[in-house]
Amino acid sequence: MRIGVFICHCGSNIAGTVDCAAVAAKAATYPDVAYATDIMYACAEPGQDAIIAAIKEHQLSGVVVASCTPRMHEPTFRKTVERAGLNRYMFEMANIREHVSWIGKDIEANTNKAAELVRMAAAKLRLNKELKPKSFPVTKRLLVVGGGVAGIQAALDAADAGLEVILVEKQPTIGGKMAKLDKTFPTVDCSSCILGPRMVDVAQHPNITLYAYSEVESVSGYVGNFDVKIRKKASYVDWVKCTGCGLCTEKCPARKSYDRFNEGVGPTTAIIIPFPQAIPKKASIEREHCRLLTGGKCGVCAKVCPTGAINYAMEDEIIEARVGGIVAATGYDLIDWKIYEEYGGGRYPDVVTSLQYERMLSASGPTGGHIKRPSDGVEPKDVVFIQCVGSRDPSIGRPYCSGFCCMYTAKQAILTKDHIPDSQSYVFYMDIRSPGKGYDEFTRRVQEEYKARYIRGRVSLVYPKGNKLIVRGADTLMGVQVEVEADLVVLAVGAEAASESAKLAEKLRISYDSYGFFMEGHPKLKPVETNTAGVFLAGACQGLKDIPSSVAQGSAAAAKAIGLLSRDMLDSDPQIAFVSANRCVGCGKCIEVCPFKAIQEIDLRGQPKAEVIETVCQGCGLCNATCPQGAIQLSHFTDNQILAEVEALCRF
Amino acid sequence: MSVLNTKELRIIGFLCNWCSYGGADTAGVGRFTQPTDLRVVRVPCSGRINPLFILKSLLGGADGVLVSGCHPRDCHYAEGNFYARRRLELLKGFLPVLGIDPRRFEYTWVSASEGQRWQHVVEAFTAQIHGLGPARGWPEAPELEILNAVAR
Amino acid sequence: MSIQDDIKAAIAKALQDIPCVIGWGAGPEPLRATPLFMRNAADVENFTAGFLAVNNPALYLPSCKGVKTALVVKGCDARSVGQLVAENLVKRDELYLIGYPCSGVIDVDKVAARLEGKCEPGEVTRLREENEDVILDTPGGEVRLAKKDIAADKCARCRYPNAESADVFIGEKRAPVVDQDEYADLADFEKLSLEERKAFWEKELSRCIRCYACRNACPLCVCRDHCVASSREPHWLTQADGVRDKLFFQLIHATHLAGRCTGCGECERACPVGIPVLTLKRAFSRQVEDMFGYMAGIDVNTTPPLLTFRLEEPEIKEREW
Amino acid sequence: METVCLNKQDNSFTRAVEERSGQVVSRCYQCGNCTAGCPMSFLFDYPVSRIMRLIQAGQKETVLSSKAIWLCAACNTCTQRCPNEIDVSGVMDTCRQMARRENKFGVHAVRAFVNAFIDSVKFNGRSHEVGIMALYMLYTGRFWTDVDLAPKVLPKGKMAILPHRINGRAEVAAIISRYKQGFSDPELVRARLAAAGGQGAGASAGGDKGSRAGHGKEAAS
Amino acid sequence: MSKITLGYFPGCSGLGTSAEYEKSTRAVCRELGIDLREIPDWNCCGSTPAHTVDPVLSSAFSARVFAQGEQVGITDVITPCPSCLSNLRNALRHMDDELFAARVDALTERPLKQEHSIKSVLQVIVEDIGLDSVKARVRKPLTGLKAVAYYGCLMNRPEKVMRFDDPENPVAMDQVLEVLGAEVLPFPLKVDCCGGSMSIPARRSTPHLAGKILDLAGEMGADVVVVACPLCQMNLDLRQGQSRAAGLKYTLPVPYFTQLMAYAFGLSDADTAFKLLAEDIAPAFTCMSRRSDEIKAEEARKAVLAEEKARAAAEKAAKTQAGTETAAEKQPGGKSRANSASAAGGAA
Repeated sequence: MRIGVFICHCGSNIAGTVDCAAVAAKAATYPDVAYATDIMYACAEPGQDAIIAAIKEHQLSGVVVASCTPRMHEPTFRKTVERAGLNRYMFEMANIREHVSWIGKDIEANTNKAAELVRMAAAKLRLNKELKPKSFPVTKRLLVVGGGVAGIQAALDAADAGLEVILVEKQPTIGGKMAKLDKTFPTVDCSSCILGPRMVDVAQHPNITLYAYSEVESVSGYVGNFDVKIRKKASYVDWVKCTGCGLCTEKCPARKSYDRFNEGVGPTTAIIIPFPQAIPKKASIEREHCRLLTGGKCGVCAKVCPTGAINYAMEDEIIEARVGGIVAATGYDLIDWKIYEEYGGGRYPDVVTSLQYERMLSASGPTGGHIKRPSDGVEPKDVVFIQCVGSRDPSIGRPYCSGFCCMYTAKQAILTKDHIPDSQSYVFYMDIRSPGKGYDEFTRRVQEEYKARYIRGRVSLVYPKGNKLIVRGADTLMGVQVEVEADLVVLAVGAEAASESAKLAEKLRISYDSYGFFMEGHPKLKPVETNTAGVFLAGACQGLKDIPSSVAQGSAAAAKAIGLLSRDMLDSDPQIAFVSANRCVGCGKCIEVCPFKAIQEIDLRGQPKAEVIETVCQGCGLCNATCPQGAIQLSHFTDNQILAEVEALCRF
Repeated sequence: MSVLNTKELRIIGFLCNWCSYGGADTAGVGRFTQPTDLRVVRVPCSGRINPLFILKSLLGGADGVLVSGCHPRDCHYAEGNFYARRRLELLKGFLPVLGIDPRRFEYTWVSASEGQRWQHVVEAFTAQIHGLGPARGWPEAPELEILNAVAR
Repeated sequence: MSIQDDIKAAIAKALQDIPCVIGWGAGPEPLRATPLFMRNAADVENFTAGFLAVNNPALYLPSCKGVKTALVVKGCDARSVGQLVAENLVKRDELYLIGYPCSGVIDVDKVAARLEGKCEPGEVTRLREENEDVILDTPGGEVRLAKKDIAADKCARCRYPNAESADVFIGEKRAPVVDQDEYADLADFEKLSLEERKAFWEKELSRCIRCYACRNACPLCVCRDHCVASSREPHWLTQADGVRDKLFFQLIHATHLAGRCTGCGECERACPVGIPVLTLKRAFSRQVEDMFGYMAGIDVNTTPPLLTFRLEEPEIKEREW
Repeated sequence: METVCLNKQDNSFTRAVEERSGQVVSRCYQCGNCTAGCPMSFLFDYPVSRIMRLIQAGQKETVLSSKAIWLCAACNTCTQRCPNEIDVSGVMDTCRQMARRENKFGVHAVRAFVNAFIDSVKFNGRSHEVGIMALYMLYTGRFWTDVDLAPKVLPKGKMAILPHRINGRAEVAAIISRYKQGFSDPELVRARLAAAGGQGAGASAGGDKGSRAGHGKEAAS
Repeated sequence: MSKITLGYFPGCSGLGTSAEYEKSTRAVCRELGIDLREIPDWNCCGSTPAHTVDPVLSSAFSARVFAQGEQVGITDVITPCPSCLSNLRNALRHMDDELFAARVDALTERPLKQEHSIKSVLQVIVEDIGLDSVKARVRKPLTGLKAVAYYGCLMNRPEKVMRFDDPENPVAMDQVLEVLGAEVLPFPLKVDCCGGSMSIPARRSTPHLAGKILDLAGEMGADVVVVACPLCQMNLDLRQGQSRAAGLKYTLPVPYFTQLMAYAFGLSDADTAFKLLAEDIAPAFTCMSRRSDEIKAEEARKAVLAEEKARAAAEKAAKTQAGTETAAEKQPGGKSRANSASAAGGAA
């Protein structure tokens, strides 16, 4: 093999603390190195051209570039060597910037270290093999998981682009959290007025199949061809027959059921249509509350239903589908605010969450849009808002800012004044976070025009005294303790990843962070991709965001999916495992551990052998580390290649 | 090229590409100064690491070996680090039987965003290895001893 | 020896529909029995069990794959079989196991030590068992030795004297010798300092002749012809004749057996130069037991610990950084 | 108010507080939760959240001369509520200890009470309420402190006029005197530990196995 | 009942201002089968002043206490006083650090050889003895007594050190009082600070803090404020006059929970030691018995009504199902009136 080595200065980024020429001179003495030089900017056009020229001039068969991290420019240089006629895998990088020049100032030590890293790279390169991808056909259908505003946007964009879309929503209606909101900031326009038409579009789009009250049961397969099972939960109502007339919900005698859509503000019935604009507008029975399903006696809804749609014997149904790509848009849940005993949430009826307050504000909510104290139905005058309940709190493992609470609290303070002109709002805040178009102006308006009193500090205790709630807190700007006698306390509860998001992540084989938010492929450059090819993210499931950002990400995820599924064939990554059948004893340990079910047992002349399903293998190499006889090897990271790197260090 | 002027000891790191290698990059981008002893072998996943790589390194003259992967539950490949945790923990417990101080081998989890944590890990581990001093080598075949001497 | 006859009867019965039964027969000298492959009634006559039935017949199983095979097994042999079944290396329904209560097996090296100065083990002309003793006829007259003094080390810590998984069990089950393996041998070894341990292995391994008898005797070394020790792809081991490479082979063997080794001790018995190679494997076994509560070869339905994981590992105390 | 020159910020003070208290004061993001719940805040010259900020800014003089650190009741409410898991109460305790070392007593009465208490323990081995009050009045000159309470307790025999002295009071007094002589100085003790147990630490093979058992039973579980 | 033996650290105030706590605690423990072995020649834990000086000094006082216990084989200790508990517990926690322990040893010159534990009397009663055992001993239930439980700061805080009950909304004392028969009002200021030892050097704190607690308790209609801490008790009870002088409208007795236990167990006046309280408890008991009578009368009225109803139902059943045995009679011994009534109704 004839290896060429290029030591990049990266301007002064590397050359400032590494003697690049000395490294190149040292590299020239390594086995199989035919050419070594230093170069100002390897990644710039002149640098790439110089590499191509050197490959041709010195008949190089492999290239080492010592520069920045391979996570940055490995793809760049692979293309460079490819342009010079080499296979793209006949290339190695030594990271002498992030791992050397940027973390130490000792030039002697850095130069020595850089030279050793180059030695490792060259030693590995000597064992590199040419690898070629394979291609396979693509299923042009998209699965969108989650029917909130992000999922709706992704589904509509993809469907408009001509893709078939399957939209799966856990609740009986799409709309997500946005459908529960009364108004939106900073325009204070009606939430259901802007979301409603989009929901109707979903229902009417010829390319969209909607499975509401359904969940993803399992996912197998790989990019281009995922096999998905969807569990359609038993709603006990035949939705083909149901017209959404609502007669059943009027007659149902189980009138003390928990109202999920209205966040428990007031009770509802066991058979429900969540709200008037629900899509699909179909009734469903919540099993745990239904008298017939739990106690065996009742049957009122079946009696009154004009179309005979009620079916108490209904069971969950599994639907199977093959899709080419998946968009996860599972949104968020509120943090459990009841753990803050000092605020009395859950103990004192007049301490409510922001989302409950939203339902109290909404004209379609259980109070008909009239703000009333849950305890006695009286209109409150002094309303205290406590921000950051559950946000920015490392002690409960939620150190992050939920992002939208400052804004919705300001909106709720404005709406409070609109509803009750002689009311006074008090907002306890830590910092006001309002970056966004018109956002900061909005938080000023609430203070200047609506005269909400903003108190910079936290609340220590809320307790009832008489028919008031005493709110004890601090105003840190004044440096004093303050107390407010409140009629109603609204907790601006922070958000966390939806409760079952981890389960879905495991089904989709995508990673999630310690809070349960799905991990994007790259925090800057791949914000909607995941590290599992063909799975994209939209909305708050990736990280908390407000409505416009969720919509934007929905569109972005759709664009990525459309791009992927616009192709007829896909290439598979060749850095995957391969089996030498003659060494394999068919023990199946690799099959046992493979996280992707990418290895199958085959019969080779009567002997069981392992075989890698090339399009499924993700290239983790767990099988390689598991196989005792080393019969299964990970291409580009074989035992011998890693051993060569170890040897390059240990021998010298 | 022997280890630099005896200032450095030979420390080999096996880092998963997705989290810890990224974390080391993040530390570099943040200019978090670190000791220079560590040499990093990049592998796709901590699950790729055969404990024998570590034994090979330690028998081959490494003074310390550091393995770092994604935090449990954050594995890019979903499960690799869970397997690694079992294998590496067993290995660590095994080293004393060979007369190798178990502190010469550590494994940990560093995510791609934890540049500062990576700096801390490298500093702490390097200090630990320097505290233990150079490892005593294992006898090689006589002919190799000569060859190595020549190579040096 | 009614048990012996009963076993023979069971073997004869098994041979009615199984082509081959593996057990033990008289060996070349009175102290040694040898593996016996029985195919007919005449073969069965040569069968012997008991104190001399040292070899682990599970060793032959992977090469019998696809053919229904019967084995006569001691408790420890049955564990090896169990582990092979657990790892899907042999199929349980292709096996027929004849178990009997084992009261320990001979360690010829210990006999040699006892005879030191009197005669060589090879000069013993006859061995008789008498309750807890054996009587040896030697050129210098009869020598009586207590079985427990010349039994293999593993027998003193035997937890499973009965092949619990046998399809047919001949005789009365015996109580385990110990309830819990305290790994006293390891504790003794660990009285050495780290330096002394390293020196110990350097000295021991310097005798190694790389004959791989340890590997060939191991019933769980299923790679056989594909052992990484003799491959260049992957190329883990050089042919160099230093302690480092010799030790590294033992480490390969030990790590490959981590969580799989049943402690049958055949590797150590097979070693012609007496290197205590089982110690390395037992060091792993102790940890596997402590950490995962797993003992190889006991429960064929439990996934071996290194082929699975738990999201939280309560027994793994990761170090804080 | 004086201008604080930030270039001259005394980081050594911040470090000293962090080291002695074991708390990372820089974690404080000034949410104000500690101040909000502080029962003594109404007597403070600086609210507790501001004390935390002053420590972050290295304002040693202001912190150690403050009244607040002496008026803290050590009720732990701040510690309980701190979202960043800072033991704020412990930080206040540390500041008090440091102030005492520097002979700074923002509230003389508290110092007098502390001294009266310790002296009582030194004399008797136990604290003796009447004795403490007597000493306290002596140290402060506040001779009418709580005399209104006397009629409520004395007739009921609740306050012993004479102290309960323990046999081991010399031993207790010796603890206090050894403390005053600097026997518990960390550097001194560390040096002695190193001299005594140097070889034991590194050589033990198991590495982490030989760590000594904790004193608290709960701590071990 | 099986007896348990535990080391006992009374704390200095038990010899003085909290004599009633000390007496009643010993009496209650005796009744519940807790054998208290007092640590011989124990010394003061140093209270708040010691750790104001130095945590090492404070821990050294505690360490001597444990060393005294160790000498006679005591390693599991309980104490009624939360302040002592906090000091002793913190000392153990700090001494897990090797250097810290060595510094303490340098002061005591008596290194601890064993592991020790320290718990509050309340915790032992709730967790080890159990509420059922407490309930079984009640002879004079506190029916009709409206109580609020006040825990103070130190019993449950800091959470990670004390590891007992909820740090924001503790319920252990509430539960004890409930099994004694009292009506326990949900008191929001359970863990608000009373000012602690600051009441001496900073007198103004008492009416401001203790006064606020008493005020809310009074407003909620409590007869008593029940406590578990000598310092709290002093601030709420002994200094109640100071709060009243500053405007407090109520007069509230502030007994220790152990005193009420002793009372409910039917123990002697010497054991309840109510007379040592500054604020007389008699008015509270007067309210209690008046309310208890009302409750009894109401119950009796309900019982009569229920019986009438049951009888009517039974008659009706007998009429409609004449000749056949009614199911109600076959019910295995109706446990309560309500039970048999519903059974009869079911048969109808």
